[in-house]
Amino acid sequence: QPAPVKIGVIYPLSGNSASAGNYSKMAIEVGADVINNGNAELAKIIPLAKGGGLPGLGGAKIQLIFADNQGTPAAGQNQALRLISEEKVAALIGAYQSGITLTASAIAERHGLPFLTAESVAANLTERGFKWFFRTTPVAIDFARAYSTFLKEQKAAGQKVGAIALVHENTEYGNSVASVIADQFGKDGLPITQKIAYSANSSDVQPQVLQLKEKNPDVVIFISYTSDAILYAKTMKELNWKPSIMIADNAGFNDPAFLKAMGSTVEGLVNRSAYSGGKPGSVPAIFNELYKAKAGVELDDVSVRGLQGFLVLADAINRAGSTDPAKIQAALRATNLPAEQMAAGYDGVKFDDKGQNVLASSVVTQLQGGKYVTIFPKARATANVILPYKGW
Amino acid sequence: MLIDARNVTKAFGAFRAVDDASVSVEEGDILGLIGPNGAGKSTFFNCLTGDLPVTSGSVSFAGADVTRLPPEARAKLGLARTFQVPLTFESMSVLDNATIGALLRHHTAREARAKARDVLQRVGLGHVTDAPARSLGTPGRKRLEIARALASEPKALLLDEAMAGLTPTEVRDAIELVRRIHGDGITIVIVEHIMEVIVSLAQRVVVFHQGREIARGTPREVTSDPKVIEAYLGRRKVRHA
Amino acid sequence: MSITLVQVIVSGLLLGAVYALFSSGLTLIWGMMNVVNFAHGDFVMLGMYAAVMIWTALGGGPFAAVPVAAMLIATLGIVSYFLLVRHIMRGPMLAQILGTFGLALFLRYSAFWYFGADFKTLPDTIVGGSFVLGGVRFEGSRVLAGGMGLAITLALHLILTRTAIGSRMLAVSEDATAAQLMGIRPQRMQALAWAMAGAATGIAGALIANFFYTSPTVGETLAIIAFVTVSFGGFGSVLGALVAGLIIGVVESLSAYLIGPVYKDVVVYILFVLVLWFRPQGLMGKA
Amino acid sequence: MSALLRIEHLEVRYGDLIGVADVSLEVPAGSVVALLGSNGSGKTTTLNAIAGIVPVSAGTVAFDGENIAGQPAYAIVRKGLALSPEGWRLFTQQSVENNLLLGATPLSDRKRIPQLLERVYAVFPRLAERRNQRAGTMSGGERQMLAVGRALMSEPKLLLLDEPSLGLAPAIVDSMYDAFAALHKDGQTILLAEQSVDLALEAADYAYVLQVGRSVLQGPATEMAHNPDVQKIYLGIE
Amino acid sequence: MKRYLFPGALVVLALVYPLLVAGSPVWERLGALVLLGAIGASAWNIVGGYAGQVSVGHSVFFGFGAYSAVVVYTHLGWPPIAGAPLGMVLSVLLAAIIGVPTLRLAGHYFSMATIAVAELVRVLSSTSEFLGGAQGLGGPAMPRTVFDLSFISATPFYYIFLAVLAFLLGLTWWIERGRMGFYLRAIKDSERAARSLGVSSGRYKLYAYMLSGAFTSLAGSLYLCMFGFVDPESGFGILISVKMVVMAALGGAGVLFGPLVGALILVPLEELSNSYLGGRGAGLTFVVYGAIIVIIARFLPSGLLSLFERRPARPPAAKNQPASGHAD
Ligand SMILES: Nc1ncnc2c1ncn2[C@@H]1O[C@H](COP(=O)(O)OP(=O)(O)OP(=O)(O)O)[C@@H](O)[C@H]1O
Ligand SMILES: Nc1ncnc2c1ncn2[C@@H]1O[C@H](COP(=O)(O)OP(=O)(O)OP(=O)(O)O)[C@@H](O)[C@H]1O
Ligand SMILES: [Mg+2]
Ligand SMILES: [Mg+2]
Repeated sequence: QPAPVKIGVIYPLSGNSASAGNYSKMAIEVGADVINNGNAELAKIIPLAKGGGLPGLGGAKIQLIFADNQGTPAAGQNQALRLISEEKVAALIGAYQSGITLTASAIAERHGLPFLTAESVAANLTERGFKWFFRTTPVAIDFARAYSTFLKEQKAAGQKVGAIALVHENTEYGNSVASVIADQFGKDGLPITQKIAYSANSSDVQPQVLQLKEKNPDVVIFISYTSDAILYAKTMKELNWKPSIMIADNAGFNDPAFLKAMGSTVEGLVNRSAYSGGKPGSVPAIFNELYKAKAGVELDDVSVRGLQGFLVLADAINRAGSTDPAKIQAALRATNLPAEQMAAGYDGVKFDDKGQNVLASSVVTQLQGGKYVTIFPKARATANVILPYKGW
Repeated sequence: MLIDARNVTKAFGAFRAVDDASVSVEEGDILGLIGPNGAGKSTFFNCLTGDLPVTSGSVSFAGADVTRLPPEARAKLGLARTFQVPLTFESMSVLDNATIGALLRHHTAREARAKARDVLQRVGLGHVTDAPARSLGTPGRKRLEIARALASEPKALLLDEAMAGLTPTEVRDAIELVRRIHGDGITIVIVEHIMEVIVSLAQRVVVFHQGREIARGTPREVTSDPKVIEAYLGRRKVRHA
Repeated sequence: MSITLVQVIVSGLLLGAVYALFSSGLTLIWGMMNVVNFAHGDFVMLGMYAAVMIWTALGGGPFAAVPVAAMLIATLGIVSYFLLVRHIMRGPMLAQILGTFGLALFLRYSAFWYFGADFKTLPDTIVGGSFVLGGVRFEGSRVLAGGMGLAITLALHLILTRTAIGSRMLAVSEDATAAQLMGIRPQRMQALAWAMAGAATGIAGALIANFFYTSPTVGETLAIIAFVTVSFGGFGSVLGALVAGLIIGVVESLSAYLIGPVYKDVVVYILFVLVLWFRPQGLMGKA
Repeated sequence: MSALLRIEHLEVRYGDLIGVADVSLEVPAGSVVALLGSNGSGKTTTLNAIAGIVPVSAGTVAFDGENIAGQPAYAIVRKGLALSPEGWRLFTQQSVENNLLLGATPLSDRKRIPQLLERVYAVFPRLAERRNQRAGTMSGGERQMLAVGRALMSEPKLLLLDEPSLGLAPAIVDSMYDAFAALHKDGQTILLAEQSVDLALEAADYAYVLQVGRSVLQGPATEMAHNPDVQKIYLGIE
Repeated sequence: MKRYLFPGALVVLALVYPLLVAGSPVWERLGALVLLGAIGASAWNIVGGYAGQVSVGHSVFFGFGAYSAVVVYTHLGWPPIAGAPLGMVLSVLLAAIIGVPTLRLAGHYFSMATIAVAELVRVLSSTSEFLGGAQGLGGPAMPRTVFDLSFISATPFYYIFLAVLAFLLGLTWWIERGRMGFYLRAIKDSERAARSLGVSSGRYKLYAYMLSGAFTSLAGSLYLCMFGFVDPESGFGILISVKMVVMAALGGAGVLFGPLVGALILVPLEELSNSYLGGRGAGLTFVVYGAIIVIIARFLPSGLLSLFERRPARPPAAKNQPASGHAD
C-alpha cells in the first residue's frame, strides 16, 4: 500500500464564516471518501470513483489535512505554511475568503506548490502572475451575465423589470459582486434604480427595507451573508413588503441555515448556484445523497464548489502520477473535465494560463416547495419559473 | 504680593462654597486660614492652585495672573501644596514620590533623586525612603506630601491640615519643621484646626465662615474675636491653645 | 413627516429599548464592581441559545424561554463571579480585560462546539406577527422586547437607586472593606449583582432571539453596541443606558434611512465621541 | 464589670512588616477606654484588627466571650460592633443620608432608624443640612462627622473610634465629645484612639498606651493624665 | 547580578533561536510572529502599561501602519517597507488628533472612546476606494527587489523584528528610568497629585500615546511586509487591539518585558492550538485558548511577571477613599 497523498484544506472553521467552512469541509470529506472507498454509481461516470484511492499513484489513498484560517489572513497564511512544511501536503485547497486566499496562496507560490481555490471570487486573485494558482469557481462576471440573461428573458415573458434595486453588504464579496452586476446591467440596458450598501452583521435592517418599500422596485438583488440574509427575510415579512422578483446572490441565502430558518417565508426566491440539482443518477444528485447522509442538509452552492475543486485537484494528482508539485501543476494545466463529470453545474473544467477555469458557470435556481430547483438556463432547468415572488 | 486672590467665588450649583473672598499673602509671610468645617478653606486652596476653576474673581501669583492657568503651570511658577486627603503615589516608594517633585527643577533623574533624599531627610522620612508609600499611615503620607512639595523648590507652600492626626509632641516637631521651611524663604499658607499650630506659626490669620471672611488679624486678635469664638472655637477653646 | 419616517423612528425606538435591555447587564456589572465584562455579548448569545433550545426541544415560546434564560444566565453570572471575577478583581483593571476576554472566547466557542456554527432562528409565529397602528407597523416580537426592555431597565434603575439592597450593592462596589464594616457581605452582594445582570442579560437574549438570528459569534456584534451604549449613557447608570440606547437606536435608524446604512455606525460613533467630549462621564454617569 | 472585649497578645503583620507586635487590653462593658500612642504605634492597626478588616496573625480577640479573631469583618460587625475607621472610608458616590442608613445595616430593629438618624443629626447638624449631598463632595471635617455618625447608626455594643476629632473644628470636637459623654452615661462601651491625649483622657475611664506595636502602659484615665511616663512616651524617650 | 540573568538569557536565546529551529519553517515563522506580537504589545505598553491609559483601540495605529505600507506600493509602486516611516508620522499626527479629546477621559471611558474611534476608522476605511474598500489591498505578489522583503524563510523577518523590538525595549527602558517614566507612573497613580507637582499630565500622556502609536504603526507596516495583505478587519479590527492588551496584561503591563513574555505565551499558544485543534472545526482551539487565558487571569491577575516580583506588602484593603470629591 503506497503512502497516502496528503491534501491540505484551509477553511474558516471558526469565526463568522465558520458555517460555510464547516459545510465545505464535509463536502470535501465526502469527495475523498468516494475516491478512497468508491461509489459504484458514480464510478460509471467519474473514473476516480471506483475506489481504492488514486490509480495513478498505485492506489494511494487521499488524506485530507484540514486547517482553520480563523477568518484572518494571518492565520490562513500561517496554516498554509504549516501544511506545506510540516504536513508535506501535495497541494492546497481553500481558503473561502478572498483576502485569505490571497495571502495563503502567496506562500504556496513561494514554496512552489499548487493552490486551488474553489470559491474565492475576487478578480485580482488570478491577475497576480502566479504559476501555482488555480481557480475552479465562476467569478462575479459569470453571475452577472447569468442574472442579466435571466432577467431579459423574464422581461420578454412579460414580467416587469423596470426598476431594479441592488442591496449589498459592504465587504469585499458584496462590493465586488455589486459593482460587476451594475456594470453588466448597464451594458445590457437593465436599469438599476437603487443601490443600498450596508455593513455586514447588522443588528437591524429595517431602515433599508423601508427604503425599498418606499421606492418599491420590481426586482431586488440581495448580496448578503447569512446573518443579514435572515434579517432581511424576517424584516421584509415584518414590514410586509415584497418585490415581484426577488433575487438573492447565493451566499447567505443559500446557506442551509438560512433555509432552515426562513425557508417557508421566501418561497419563490430566485438564486444563483453552482449546484444545479440534476436528475437522479447524475453526478450532482448522487453526491447530494452522499452529502445529505453526512451533513444532514442538501448540497448547496458553497459546498458543491468546494467538492468540485477537490475533485479537480484529485484528478490532477492522479494524472500527475506523483506528488511532485511540478507534475501536479502540469496536470492541472492540462485539466479538461467534461460537463457530465461535474458535481457542480459548470460546463466543465479547463484552466486558462492565469489559472481561471474558463468553463465555470452558474445556474439560476428558484426556491420551490422549500427546495432550490434549477430554472435557468433552459438546458439545465428541472422546473419552470414561477413568478411573481410569493414570499410568505 | 506673592499670592493675591481677589473676589474669588466658587459655586457648586447654587451653593457658594467660597463667596467673594479676597486674600493676599506677602512674600515671606505665614498666613493662617481657619474656620469651621465646610467654611470653604480647602475649596479656596483649590482655587488658588487651579485644581478648581473659580466661578468668578481672579488669582495672581508672583505678579502673574494665573486665574486661567492649570495646576501644573502654577506649580511651575512655584506654588506647591499638600492635600487634605493625602494623594501620595501609592505604588511608588517614598523616595520616588519625592523624586517626582524634585524633577520639576532638576533635569536628570539622578539629580532629582539626590534632592529628594535630601528633602526626605529634612522632613524626617529619611529612614523610610525605600518603603512603599502605601505602608505609611495617614500622618506619614501627609509628611510625604510636604516632602514632595518641598522637593519642587516652591516659592509658596499651601498646607491643608498637614498636621491633623499628630500627637502633641509630633505637632511641636512639625511646627519646627514649618519654621525651618519658612526660614528657607518659602511663603506659607496653612489651614489647621489645631489652634496651637496657628497661634505659634501664623503671623496673620484669616477666618472663613460659610465661604466668607469674617475676621482677620494676628492670632491673638482673631482668637479673642467673639464672632470667631461663636462660629468656630466654641466655649472651651482654651483646651486646644 | 412622512409615515415612513415615523416608521423609521418607531423602529429605532424599539431597537433602542432592546439595546438598553442588553446593555443594562453590562452597566450593572460595571456600576456594582467596576468590572467591564468583555464576555457580555456572549452572555447575551447564550441567552439567545437558551430560547432557541427551549423552542426546538420543548416547543416553548418566550413565556417559557424568558424565565429559563434569565435563570440560566443568572447562574452563569454567579458561577463566573465565584470562579473568575472574584479573583481577577484583586488585580489591576487590565486583569478584567484579560479574564473576561478569555471567558468570552471560552463561552463563544463552547457554544460553537456544542451548537455548531449554524445560524438559528426562531419561527416568527412565536410572538404573533405584527399589527398596524396609525399606519405604522409594529412587530410583535420587537414590541415585546422593547417593552420588556423599558420595564426591566426601569426596574433595575429603581432597585439600584431607591432600595436598601441597591444602596448596599453600590457600597460594596465602591469600597468592599468599608461595606463589611456595615455588616454587608461583599461577595454576596457581588454575586447578587452578577445574578441580576445575568438575569437581565438572559432575558435580553431570549427576547432578541425572537427577531434576530442566533449564532455563536453573534455576541461580538452585540457587545460593541452594548459597550457604546453603556459608555454613552454613563458607566454604572442603568437609566443612562436606557436613554443612550433609545438615542442610538433612533440615530442609527434615521441615519441608515436618510444617509445610508453603511454610515449609520459612523454617525453613531461620531455622536458618541462628541458626547464624551462634552460630558466625559457619559450622559448620566457620575463625574 | 465583665470585659466586653479582651485582647491578648495581638499580633498583626503587613507582609514582612509588623503593624502590631504584642497588644493586650480589656474593655469592660459600659466603659470608655482610650488607646494612646504616637504616630505609627499601632492604634489603627489594633482597631482594624478587632473589626476584622486586617487579618490577625497571632493572639486572641474575645468579644462577648467569643474569640472573633480570624472571622470576616461583616460577621464581627453583626455581633454588635462598629468602627469609625481611619480615612473615613465613606461611600463617596452616595448621599450623606444613604451613608448613615448603610451604617444601620446590622440593626435588627429597623423601626429605630428614624430615631437614630435624628440622634446623629442632633450631634452633627451639618449632616442634617447636607443629607442629600453626595458624601464625596463633603469637606474633610464633614466627612469625619459622617464617619462617626455612621458608626453610631447601628447602636453597637462596642463603638470603636479611630481619631474621631481629626480635622474637626474645635467647636464641633466639643459637641461631639459631649455626645460621647452622654452615650457613656447611657452605658455605651467605647474604645477610642486619639492623638489628642488631653481630650482622650478627659473622656475615658481607662487608658492604654501603645509604643511601636506593644501595649506598654495602662491605668485609669485620671492617673494617666498625670503619669510622667505618658509624657515620656509622647516625647519619644524609650 | 541576578537582575541581569533573565534579560541576559533572553537575549542570548533570542539571537540563536533561528539556528535552533533551522529547518523547520513553522518554528522559524513562529519566532517572527512572537516578536511581531511583542512589538505591538510593547508599543501598547508605553501608553497602556506605563501611563495607565488603557487603549482598546490601538488597531487604529496598526491599521495605519499596514495601510501606509500597502498604499505606497499600490499607488506609488514603492516597496511596502517604505511606507513604514510615513505610517509612523501619520500615526503620531493621528494620535495627537485622537489623544487630545480622549485622553481627558477617565479609565474605561478612554478605553471605550478608543474602541469607538477604531471602529469609526474601520468603517470609513471600508468605504474608501483609495484604501481598496472592503476588499483590502495586497502588497507585491511577486518580489521585485530585495526591498520588497518577500522572503521564503521567516528568518530575515525574525532578525528585522528582533532589531525593532530591541530598539523599542531599549527606548522604553530609557524612558522608564528618566523623567518621563517617573511622570507617567505618577499620572497613573494620581493625576491630580502629579499636576500639583508641575507635571503637565495632558502633555505627557499625549507624548506616550504618540510614541506608542508610532511603534504600533511600525508593527502594522512590518505585519504587512510579512503577510502582504490588509483589509479593514485585519487592519483595524477590534481583535487586533484586544490582543495587544491581552498580551501585555498576560505578561505584566507597565513592566518592560511584560509584553514580550505575554507574546511568548500567547502567540505560540494561539498557533499551536490552531494547528493541533483547528482542523477539526469544532472551535476547540478557542475553547482551549480562552480557558488558558482565564486560568492565567484567575491565578495571576497581575500578569505572569508578578510571579518573579518580590511580593510587596499588600495593604489590607486595596481601596482607599478615592479622591473624587473636591472638598480636600
Ligand atoms: N461638589 C460639591 N457640591 C456641593 N457642595 C460641595 C461640593 N464640594 C464642596 N462642597 C461643600 O463646600 C463646602 C466647603 O468645603 P471645603 O472643603 O472647602 O471646606 P473646608 O473649609 O476645607 O472644611 P474642613 O475644615 O472640614 O476641611 C462644604 O460644605 C462642602 O460640603
Ligand atoms: N497597609 C500597611 N502596609 C504596611 N504597613 C502598614 C500598613 N498600615 C500600617 N502599617 C504599619 O503598621 C504600623 C502601625 O501603624 P498604625 O497605622 O496602626 O499606627 P497608628 O498608631 O494608627 O498611627 P497613626 O498616628 O499614623 O494613625 C506602622 O509602622 C505602619 O507603618
Ligand atoms: Mg478642608
Ligand atoms: Mg492611625
